[in-house]
Amino acid sequence: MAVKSVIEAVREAIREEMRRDPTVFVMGEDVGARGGVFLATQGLMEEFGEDRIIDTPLAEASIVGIALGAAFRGQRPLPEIQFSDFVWPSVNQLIGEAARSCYGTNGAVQVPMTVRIPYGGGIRGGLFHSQNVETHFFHTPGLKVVTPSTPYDAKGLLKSAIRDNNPVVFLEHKKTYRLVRGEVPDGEYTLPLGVADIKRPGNTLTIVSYGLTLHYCLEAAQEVAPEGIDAEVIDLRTLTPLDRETILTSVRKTGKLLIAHEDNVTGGIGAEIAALVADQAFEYLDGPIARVCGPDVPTMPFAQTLEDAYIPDPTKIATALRRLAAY
Amino acid sequence: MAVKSVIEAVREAIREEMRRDPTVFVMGEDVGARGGVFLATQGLMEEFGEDRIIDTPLAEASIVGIALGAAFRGQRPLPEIQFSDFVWPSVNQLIGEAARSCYGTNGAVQVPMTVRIPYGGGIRGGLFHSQNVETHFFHTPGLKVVTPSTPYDAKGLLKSAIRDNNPVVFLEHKKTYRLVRGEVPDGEYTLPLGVADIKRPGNTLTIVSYGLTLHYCLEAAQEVAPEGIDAEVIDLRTLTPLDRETILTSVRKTGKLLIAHEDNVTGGIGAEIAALVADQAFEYLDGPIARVCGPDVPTMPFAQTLEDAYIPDPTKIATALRRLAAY
Amino acid sequence: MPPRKSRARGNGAADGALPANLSGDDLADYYRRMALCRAIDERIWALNRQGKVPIAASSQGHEAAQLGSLLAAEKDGDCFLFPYYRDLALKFAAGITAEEVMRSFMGKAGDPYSNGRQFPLQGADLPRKIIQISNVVAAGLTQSVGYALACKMRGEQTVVLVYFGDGASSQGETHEAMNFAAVHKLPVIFICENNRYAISVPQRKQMGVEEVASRAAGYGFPGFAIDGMDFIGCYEATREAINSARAQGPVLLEMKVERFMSHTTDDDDRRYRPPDEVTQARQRDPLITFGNLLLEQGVLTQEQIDHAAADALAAVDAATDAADNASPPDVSTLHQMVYSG
Amino acid sequence: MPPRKSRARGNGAADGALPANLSGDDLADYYRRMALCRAIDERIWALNRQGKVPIAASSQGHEAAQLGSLLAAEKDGDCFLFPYYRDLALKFAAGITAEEVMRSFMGKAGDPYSNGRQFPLQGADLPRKIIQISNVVAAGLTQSVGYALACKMRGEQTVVLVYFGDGASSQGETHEAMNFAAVHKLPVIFICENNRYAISVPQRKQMGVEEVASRAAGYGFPGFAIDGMDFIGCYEATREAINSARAQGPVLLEMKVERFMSHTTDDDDRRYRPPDEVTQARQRDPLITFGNLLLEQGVLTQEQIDHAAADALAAVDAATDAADNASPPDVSTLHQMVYSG
Ligand SMILES: Cc1ncc(C[n+]2csc(CCOP(=O)(O)OP(=O)(O)O)c2C)c(N)n1
Ligand SMILES: Cc1ncc(C[n+]2csc(CCOP(=O)(O)OP(=O)(O)O)c2C)c(N)n1
Ligand SMILES: [Mg+2]
Ligand SMILES: [Mg+2]
Repeated sequence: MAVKSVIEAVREAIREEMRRDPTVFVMGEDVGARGGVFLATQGLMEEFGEDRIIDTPLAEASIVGIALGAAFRGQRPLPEIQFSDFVWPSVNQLIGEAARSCYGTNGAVQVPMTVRIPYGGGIRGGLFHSQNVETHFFHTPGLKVVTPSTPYDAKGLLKSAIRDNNPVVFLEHKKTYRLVRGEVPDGEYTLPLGVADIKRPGNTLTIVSYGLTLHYCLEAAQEVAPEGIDAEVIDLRTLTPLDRETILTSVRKTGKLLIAHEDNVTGGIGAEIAALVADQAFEYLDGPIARVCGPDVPTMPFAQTLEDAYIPDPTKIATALRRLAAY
Repeated sequence: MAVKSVIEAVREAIREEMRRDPTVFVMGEDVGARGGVFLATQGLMEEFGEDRIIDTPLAEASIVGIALGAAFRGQRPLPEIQFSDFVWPSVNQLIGEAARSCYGTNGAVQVPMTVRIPYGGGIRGGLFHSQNVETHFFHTPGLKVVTPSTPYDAKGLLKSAIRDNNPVVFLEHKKTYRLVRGEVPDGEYTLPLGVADIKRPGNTLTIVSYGLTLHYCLEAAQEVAPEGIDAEVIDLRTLTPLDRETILTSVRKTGKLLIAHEDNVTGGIGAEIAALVADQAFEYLDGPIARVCGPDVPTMPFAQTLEDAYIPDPTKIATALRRLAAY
Repeated sequence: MPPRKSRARGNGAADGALPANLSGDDLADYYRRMALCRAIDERIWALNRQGKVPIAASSQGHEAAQLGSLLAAEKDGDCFLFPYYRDLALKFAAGITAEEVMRSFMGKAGDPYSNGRQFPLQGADLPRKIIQISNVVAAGLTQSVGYALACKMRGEQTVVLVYFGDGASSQGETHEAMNFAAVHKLPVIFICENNRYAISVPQRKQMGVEEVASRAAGYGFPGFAIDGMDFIGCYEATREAINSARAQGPVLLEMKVERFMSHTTDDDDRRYRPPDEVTQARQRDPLITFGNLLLEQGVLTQEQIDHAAADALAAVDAATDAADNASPPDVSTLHQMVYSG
Repeated sequence: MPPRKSRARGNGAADGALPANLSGDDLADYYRRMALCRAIDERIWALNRQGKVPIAASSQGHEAAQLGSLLAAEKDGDCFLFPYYRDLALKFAAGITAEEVMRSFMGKAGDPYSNGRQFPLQGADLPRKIIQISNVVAAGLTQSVGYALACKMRGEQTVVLVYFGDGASSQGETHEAMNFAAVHKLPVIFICENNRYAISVPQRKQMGVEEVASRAAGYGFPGFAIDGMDFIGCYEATREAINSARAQGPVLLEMKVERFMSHTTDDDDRRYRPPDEVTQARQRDPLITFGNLLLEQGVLTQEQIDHAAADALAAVDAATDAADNASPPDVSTLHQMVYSG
């Protein structure tokens, strides 16, 4: 086991899968000699050549559309959208076409494509380099959506995503890339899509989160622990398939639920988790379902003060935990 | 007062606003001589000429992007996306740009644009002529989202949308166009955006819906009324701004909530309504929050059998009402 | 070698012999297919008026373009097709049965493209090497380019033919598809069936140029505009384009055609189209001009031509009855295949 | 009248007199603006290394294109600009103060474009007739066309200049914008600052043609490629394009420029660019060639040129200090202006 960063884990997963399966290939803006703007594909062109690490023209609709067409012919494309903010031109292919390709052909066509997308903020990216886009894909049947928070999860989930025969939107929180480090086994391993991970067991209340915010939840749980608030922290890891059982089991145990994410609160992932619990675990609920999420403004601004004010940080989460525990 | 269809109400609103304000103009595919594929703009080219009723090239990104640019110069564009299923190529302009234009310029720029979009199914449109797209816009701060269900509401809300200085996504359920008829006052009137309407007062439980499904809710409420189930049916009318107070007031009175919509259940509008209530009216809840919505498949298929099976119809809603009432 | 520009061929009056590489049997076979396509197309329209077919887009007037290019693809033997919603004739003639077509239009089980989930003949027919995921205009173009890229990666010689209308030429994705294909010199033939209308929008409101083919120069590959009502011309241009594409990369082929019917069964073109335009256009009906050519060349007799029409009708009758009596897809299928295993 | 193609002008060695419609004062003024742009651009880069500016894109090497076209727009008096993220020189020279530029780069209150919400100099500067909503590549193109459409509807004579890079030419929206502008013959000048790189992606991987300008023919309007390092040439071409656009509709002007710096402060171009390429490119530094030209023409003395540089530095120093001491935007503003009243 070695300690690695999320970006290293991502790179390792890509390299291993490309070695393992000659149909896997990468395409995107600057993925070649540049190694990607976050260096996720650094060194890969040298190893696999320009034919498997394709620097594309600057045109996201074609990046996804061409990857999709290549998937139809049995390749396993790994397109990269440079920043989540630039995914919009491609959603006609992603939400409109890729998600419906299997269903719309009655299963004749498979889409073994994984679209990697760095997303989220906290890096002074402002309105067009910080967007949380997960909810749009979460609300699209036919897509799988993965949102790892640690290097270990990132590697194991990315390898599974690449091997999956469905279109997967693989969302890498860009602030975790270098900030979050952790142990990654040396040998081959994969993690199943659709299984949440209890990152901290606890009994007082349940926190559901994913991505960067998951770490803020762990910090907050740590902060309130001495006060006797023993939070169970669930990392969804994949939004689709959603591991409903792990959530429900936890809430049935703790009776209280807080959901935290960076994305705008209204209509975000937290809404569905709340709805799920308010339906399926209603009788176990001992308090209102709380959300600590990004406010309903068009993502976080550039100025440090405003960015900080936007982010659901450990302090905000801890405050909400105390309030909920006291209910 | 005359009885009109939804499509007539829409057309009347456009005509009146175009007469009232010379900066209002329509653009879209086939809106001119053809009068739009649903005839929403029938006769308008004759009255206002080709310069104010613009048949555009077949390119949705440009339809919205050009409308947006025209709005920057003080025009009041009314672009039409022919079917909701074709909105995807335009969301870079709609979700990415238009929604952030005011915020991103610190208020310097206004976007008095209303994008009309026929949406939804029940007309044998299959996977690419039936889509429910409302949630994507609902989850985009900076946009307003309107979903009328009756001719009266459609006209009053469309007039307000056109006069609004923000980008409005105006969603017209295409099955209501000719199916739903109702009284429309002859004179000028507008309805405020952000105010829900209680279409049926009741005390046993609360139903929240919008669009075509609202009518199915009313039918279901009618069906169970003789059994002593007295449902209050709230028509959201606008999804953004969301009239949280009307919802909460009703649930605090009835103690039970059911949400119904045609869109896929997971992560749909119903999720947010449930989350809102599970947080703000938790103490008043006498039962789990129920949802009767489209299943999580890529919208409704073409075959009559499958389309019927998809749709949350009065029977399915009534069944859920009985279950909830009995809880 | 790039195909030559346009053929000055009057209503089927050939200016020379038939192409050396086609036999009389080939042509007779394709004439019969065209007759069958026309018969089923007309019947589908009638069934719509009877309430049995919810929606249909007709390929009447486009048959020479669709079948001429299909013949070239078939002869080549290693082509993959990405058609669009107006390509009924192409999809039918590519090899499914009349009953399968009818099941598809009626939304019945056994629809080979989507088992009743989609608009008629939309989805995939992999045995006939056809994919058309949606009827979202121009959405198939980048996919077709990706398909060609994958074939190239796998060392295959497949040439991809992707079909679209004049309206589709305005979509951003069309530009992106052509640009990428040019950079990678992929074997893709962009076939624009230009009928000068996108539903009601005439070409002059769609673009500032006379020919879609003029776009090709801006990408760096050849583009040609040809008479899309001329079966032999479409066959030859496509054959040459296939060879050129395999050797040098993309080709844009604009086939100038006429839309005989309204845009779809939901449309009424009298709202926006001068009535004599269609009357005029029908003078150049590809079924008639192709038939006349085969008569002149002695490939078919008048009797055989009449037979073809009668056979077509009989086949369509039988297919209609069978499809009408077929079951709808089972309700349980609603929830299947959202994900592949 | 379409602008003439390219000027064979060696490093600032003018082949003739200066344009008759420009005074020496105009040119001296613009030289000083260019010197100021360069000085602030360099300082911003240094401030990034000090951790005071999170991100910056440089216009070094693009200044002749940006300021030459700006001068033409200013002289015209009725132009509206849709620049892109690399147009620091354009936006600064259009009239905001050095302190405002610095506040914007540091994310401070008083940033004239977005009050600290956006990447530097992104948003709008309506007093200077500039809008740039985002740095999403090519997103401004359709908007600029819509702006021109609105002006036309209102009976205004405004000409719109929209700026973008070679990479942006690949986006579908670029195609859609040009196509619509062509159909409606709108007064839009599409200015492509072609530096042959999109971050690391070289032009040959971006397109299959040598000149972006070759796209214009496929839309039906004129396109020209000119030397974007030549201030006078860029001025003249833009001036002629403005007249042409107002009279006849869109023009595509490709200005061939050199990117002296890495893509942004986040980038390191040594990963993908031969080192001597930039050294070579700097031989044609527009600040030097423009300065030399003005020297030769007797518009400025060497002393004045030295003064301009010193003045620029002093102004940038003062602006840096002021911005550094300025307040951040108030936290309450986070929730404001999501909607306009
Ligand atoms: C992206 C998109 N926008 C709009 C439509 C609605 N629509 C269907 S066909 C059509 C016109 C297409 O015209 P053209 O490309 O010329 O093909 P034709 O029908 O003439 O063969 C339109 C606007 C669509 N299917 N997809
Ligand atoms: C839609 C979109 N995709 C990707 C990016 C990331 N990105 C920013 S600049 C850039 C390269 C742009 O190149 P070019 O258009 O040539 O302009 P230049 O920077 O060379 O002036 C890329 C890929 C973006 N901002 N927007
Ligand atoms: Mg057409
Ligand atoms: Mg560039």
